[in-house]
Amino acid sequence: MTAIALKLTDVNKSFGAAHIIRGVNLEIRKGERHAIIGPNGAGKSTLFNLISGRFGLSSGTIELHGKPINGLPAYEINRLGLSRSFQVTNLFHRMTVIENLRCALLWSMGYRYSFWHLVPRQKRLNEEAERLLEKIRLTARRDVPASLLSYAEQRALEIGATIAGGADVILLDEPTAGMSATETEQAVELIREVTEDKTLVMVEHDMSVVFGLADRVSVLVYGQILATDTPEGIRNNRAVQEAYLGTTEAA
Amino acid sequence: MLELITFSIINGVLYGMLLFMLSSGLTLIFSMMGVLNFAHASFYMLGAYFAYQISTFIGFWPALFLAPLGVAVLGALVERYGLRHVHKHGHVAELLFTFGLVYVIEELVHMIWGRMPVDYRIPDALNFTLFTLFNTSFPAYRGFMLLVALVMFASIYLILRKTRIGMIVQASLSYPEMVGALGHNVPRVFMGVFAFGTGLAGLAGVIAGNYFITEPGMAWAMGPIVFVVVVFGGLGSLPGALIGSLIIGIVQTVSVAMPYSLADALRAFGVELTREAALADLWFLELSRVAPILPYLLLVLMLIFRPRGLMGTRES
Amino acid sequence: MKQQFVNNAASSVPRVRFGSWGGYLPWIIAIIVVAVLPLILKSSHSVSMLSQMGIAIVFALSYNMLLGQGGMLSFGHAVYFGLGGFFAIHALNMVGDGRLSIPLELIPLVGALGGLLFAIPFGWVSTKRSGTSFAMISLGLGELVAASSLMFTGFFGGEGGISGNRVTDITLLPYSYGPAIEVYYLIAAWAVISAALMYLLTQTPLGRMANAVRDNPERAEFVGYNPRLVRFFQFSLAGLFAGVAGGLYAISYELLTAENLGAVASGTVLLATFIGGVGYFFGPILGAMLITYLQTTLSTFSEAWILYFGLIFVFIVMFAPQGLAGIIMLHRPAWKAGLMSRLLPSYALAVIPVLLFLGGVVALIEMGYHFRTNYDPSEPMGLFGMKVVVTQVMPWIVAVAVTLVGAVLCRLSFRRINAAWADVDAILAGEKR
Amino acid sequence: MTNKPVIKRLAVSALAAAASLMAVGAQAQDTIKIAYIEPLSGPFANVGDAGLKHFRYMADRINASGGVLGKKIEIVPFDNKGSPQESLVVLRQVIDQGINYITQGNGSHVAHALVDAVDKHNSRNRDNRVLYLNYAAVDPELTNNKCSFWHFRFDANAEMKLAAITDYMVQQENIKNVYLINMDYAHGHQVSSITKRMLAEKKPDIKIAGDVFHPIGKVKDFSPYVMQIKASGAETVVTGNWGNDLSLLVKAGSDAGLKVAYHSFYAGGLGTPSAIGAAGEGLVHQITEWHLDLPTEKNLPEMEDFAQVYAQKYDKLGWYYGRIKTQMEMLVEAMKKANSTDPLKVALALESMEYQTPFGPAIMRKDDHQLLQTLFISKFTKDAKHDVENTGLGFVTVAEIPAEKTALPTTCNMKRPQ
Repeated sequence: MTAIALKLTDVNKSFGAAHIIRGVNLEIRKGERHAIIGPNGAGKSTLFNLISGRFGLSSGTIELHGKPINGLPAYEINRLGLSRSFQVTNLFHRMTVIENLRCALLWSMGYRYSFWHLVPRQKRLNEEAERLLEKIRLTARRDVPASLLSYAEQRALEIGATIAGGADVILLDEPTAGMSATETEQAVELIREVTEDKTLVMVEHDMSVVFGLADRVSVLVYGQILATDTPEGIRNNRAVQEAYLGTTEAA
Repeated sequence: MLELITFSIINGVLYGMLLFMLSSGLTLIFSMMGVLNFAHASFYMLGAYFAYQISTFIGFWPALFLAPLGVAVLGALVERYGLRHVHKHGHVAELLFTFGLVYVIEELVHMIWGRMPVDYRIPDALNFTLFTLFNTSFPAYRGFMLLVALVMFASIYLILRKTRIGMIVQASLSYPEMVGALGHNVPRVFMGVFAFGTGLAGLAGVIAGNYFITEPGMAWAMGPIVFVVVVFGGLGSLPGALIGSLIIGIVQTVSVAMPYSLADALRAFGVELTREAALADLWFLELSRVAPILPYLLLVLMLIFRPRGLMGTRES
Repeated sequence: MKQQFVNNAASSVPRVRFGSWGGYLPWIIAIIVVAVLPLILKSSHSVSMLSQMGIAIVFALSYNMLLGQGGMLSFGHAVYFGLGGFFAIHALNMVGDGRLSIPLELIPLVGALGGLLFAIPFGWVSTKRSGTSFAMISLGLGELVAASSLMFTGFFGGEGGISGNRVTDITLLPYSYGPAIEVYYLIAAWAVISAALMYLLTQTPLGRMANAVRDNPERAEFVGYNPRLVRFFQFSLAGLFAGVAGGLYAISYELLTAENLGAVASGTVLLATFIGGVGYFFGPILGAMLITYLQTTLSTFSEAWILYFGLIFVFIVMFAPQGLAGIIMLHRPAWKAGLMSRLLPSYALAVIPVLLFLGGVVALIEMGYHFRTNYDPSEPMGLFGMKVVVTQVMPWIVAVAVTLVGAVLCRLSFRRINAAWADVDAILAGEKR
Repeated sequence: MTNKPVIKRLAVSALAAAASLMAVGAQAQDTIKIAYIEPLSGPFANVGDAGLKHFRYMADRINASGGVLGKKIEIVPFDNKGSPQESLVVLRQVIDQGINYITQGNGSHVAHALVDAVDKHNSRNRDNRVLYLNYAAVDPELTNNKCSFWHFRFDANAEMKLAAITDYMVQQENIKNVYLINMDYAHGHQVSSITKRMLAEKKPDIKIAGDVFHPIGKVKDFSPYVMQIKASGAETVVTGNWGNDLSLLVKAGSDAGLKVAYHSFYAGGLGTPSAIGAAGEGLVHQITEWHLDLPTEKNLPEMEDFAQVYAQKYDKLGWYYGRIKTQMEMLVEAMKKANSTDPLKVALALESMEYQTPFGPAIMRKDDHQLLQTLFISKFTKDAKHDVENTGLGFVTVAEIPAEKTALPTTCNMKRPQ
């Protein structure tokens, strides 16, 4: 039985009266590419926020490589090897692209809170940053402040910052939202390449991306997992069609 | 001893109500526009100077109404031609704008009224002894101050709760965008609230100016303590400002009247300390000398453990 | 208040340039200038002004480590300056009566230790919060320390403060540091060293993450950093450098009182740093020099120097929130592209109207002060080399007229400047040759 | 970016603003300048302003009678905001402007900072030394273990004044328990400790009913302190307070109907009498070298005119600092004797000078530079000849202490310049 990277056992979350996540149980296998789909407002982003420690759980447990992480602050979860991107671009908007990438690399390369190392002099750090810059094809925009990038460029930088830390579990929140066809194409190739030996959990609306990338797909509706199956299984699953289209479609 | 306690409490309540008159305007402005008006104590000073100037021509009673009005008009101008312009640069720019205003207003007062204290006296009509308790007389003017403060609290509370304008102000309090969408001219509401808040500070100045001394340094003296009250009471909450002012007013007044130190307390338990003991400064520190730092101690403790303050609705 | 309140400051404060001033050129120039200055400005007044500028620069740069670099608006930074100073002056006295043997040149290190010693506990407490709460805690702590300094007379010396004597016979170099010029060079050396160290700090992982936390504390958490710890270390180091400035103050003035910890000192450094420009490393240096010039030189000629200082500050907050450094750096792209020649004629045209307008305003203010605070207002006063009697109406009419004319001319000439800038922008954007 | 045109349009004016503020040169004349370093703003501005008018009156009188050594005397005011720190900044400006004489008196904490700074400056720059004439800072230390060759004091120190006050208090039968209230700094603490020591020596059965200190210039409402005085049952209050800290204390006392006898240093001038008003009849005492009734008691008509002219032309609060007249006249005398304005020569001429004042001899002691002069304790009463600050009351002498009797031993051994 392959090892479980991420395990959610009856996770609940409510904001005051609104019960958003109603008892989710989910297992993400190590090295697997898992997509989470579902109508707007189903709680996908909330689920990501719970896993990454941005919000606290109302009840239930989340385990990363078998170790409970619910209740830990986000930076400790990140240090344990879980990194996430944001649906709404959430970068160091007044620092340049290369500086964003360098900041994303600092902790994982062991610099911690050092005030005795000179960043421009750290060869390995700068090489790694330049390599990442290559990968996300932003070399031309190296010294441009993040706030001045185009939307797609910002999404690319968002992905770059997420994978920079070398985390083995990557959470991507709608990475290709708002991208053109060609940009989506490039993004999917990038995601495939960088998550080669990693575990990927992705929230996505673009079904072509989901079916192109995901090994398995879970459908989240009204805060509950409706079904978890291979992309094919989900495509033909009656309950999923009902939830999505509301009526039984003539097969 | 009983006499000392009762009068300390009365004076404490009085000082607290004065602090409330000053801080209520600030709480209103902050909750409304998210701006901590550093120059609030300067408008309090202007209220005192306007009252002095008006009362030399047409007496104290007209000044009681005209001076706060004058300060309110000035506040509206400051908001219209200053704060509104700075609004787009963010809250820090607004706060720094009011911080710069403190220097400008103080120097303008130097220029217009001079560096010396001005002779702004309590009107004769109120210059008598209201009552005498334990052979200590309580001047009528202090009663008048208490009365004005209570009337002010009641009127603000009613306006906010009962009237339509109050409702708009309350609404703009939490969702300015929505109120704007509903067609209310939010910038004008902001200007109105800023003018009303500074007018309240002006009124406090009119009342306190002749009780204390009206001199250019009075803004710096009251400035920090007002922030303590507002943050301690809870940013954006009027009842919080009232309770906060009373607590700080009483704590400070009562502690000034208590010249006892830790050494005295220990002596009650039979432990005798001499001046040469270790940390002598600490043991022989009378409570009355500690009085000035108590409000700030309360502020820091409150901010650490309960940043919302006593009755604050949300963390700033 | 959806977002941390200070974070909005970030939107009004442009990003910090790293490395763009790369290389050692600026530092070599700084050292030469600092060495040569007292030979040009020889008078004892200038030397004491330059020493004060050195101290103000170190203090403003340490303050910018909080506001410009870390996005933390503090109203109590003078606490670490004052405490550093008190530690230094006590060390000086102990050296004086032989209980300690530290050479005078290293006394600022004692100041640094003092600043750091208090920045750690107070920093731990205040960086728990950010935005307005942080600002209010810093205000509360500042007032707390200033007020309690009057109670613990053992360490703070009460109202009279603690005095010391910098002429001790233990020094590294063969100088007594009695005369002002020797003190100037000591302060200048420390100022250059501290500025260099603070600049290098912006290039370290902590420095970068301080900017990251300033821009977006939440994202910093998701790249593995605890924003509170980043702020805490940055705060402690800022306290250390404020302590150095306090130590230099103790050597220069040989007296520390509760005032050096108080709200006025914290307010002044905030104003100076913001006027200078928090978005650029060299911004606070400009601000510190301007405020010291106003404090020492202008104050001898005009009682209204604080009003000028306030007006300049309000003007900068309203029209140029990036400060003087921002205005200068605004011209850099045009300078690089050699387009300054297009701007200069319109600037030259604007100089006279601006001088007229400012001359009128200054005249009105000076006459107002003379009229109110001088013991005999009718005594003629010197204004721009002329003799003016303020009790007559004529000078006032002239001053108001000059101001109005100046204002109108300014409005006209500024249109010319905008047009010039419009061309430059167009060229820079490549639309027009 | 914010709207560009606004920034650029005003970019120039920001730079031009700095340029146009370049200062206008001050003109130098051939006069003997004396720097007057006192608070001209802040809580004690009125005290500073009154002192300045005293010095201006004396300078005008001296210049009218031909000045000294052919030069005119000019009083140059500097505002130290009552702070030792600001005083050092001001002292730098004074030295930079080439002024060799400074005078100060309000606040012994400022005096200590000035003495310390003047001492160090003079030892480090032999060419332009500074002489410090202290007309009101009464901390005994300044002429004992903190004494300096460059500091001359023209006012009796706190110990000398308290010796006279306690001698007088001991003779009054009705003084049983005394309440001490003082400003929380060196001067206040000395008044408290010296009074306790002297009362214990001279009349041990007098009880100390209270010994309280309050922050300087910050207390606006003294009613809490008045409550304590009432609760302690004391019938006498001894205080070294001055300026607003004395006026507000006494005002709060009369507001609350407090019936106590005040024994103070400074109750006689600068707004305190009008704060006391009629309630102070027969209760308020002060110790000074001058008060308005003195010329009539000693029938010295020329001193009547002296005070008359001052009250009309300079300050309606009236002439208060008798010692400023002695200080300026002795300084002129010393300059004439030394035939120079060099601080060292003038200092050597000034020490051990005996000068005849209208109310008896004034001797400047050589070993501690402390002036000995006749002191008068006076009471605030209706039957005084001259009304003070139109309160309907004035001061009448109740005790006179000749100059040599005010002398006390000194521990000063000053470093004399070579």
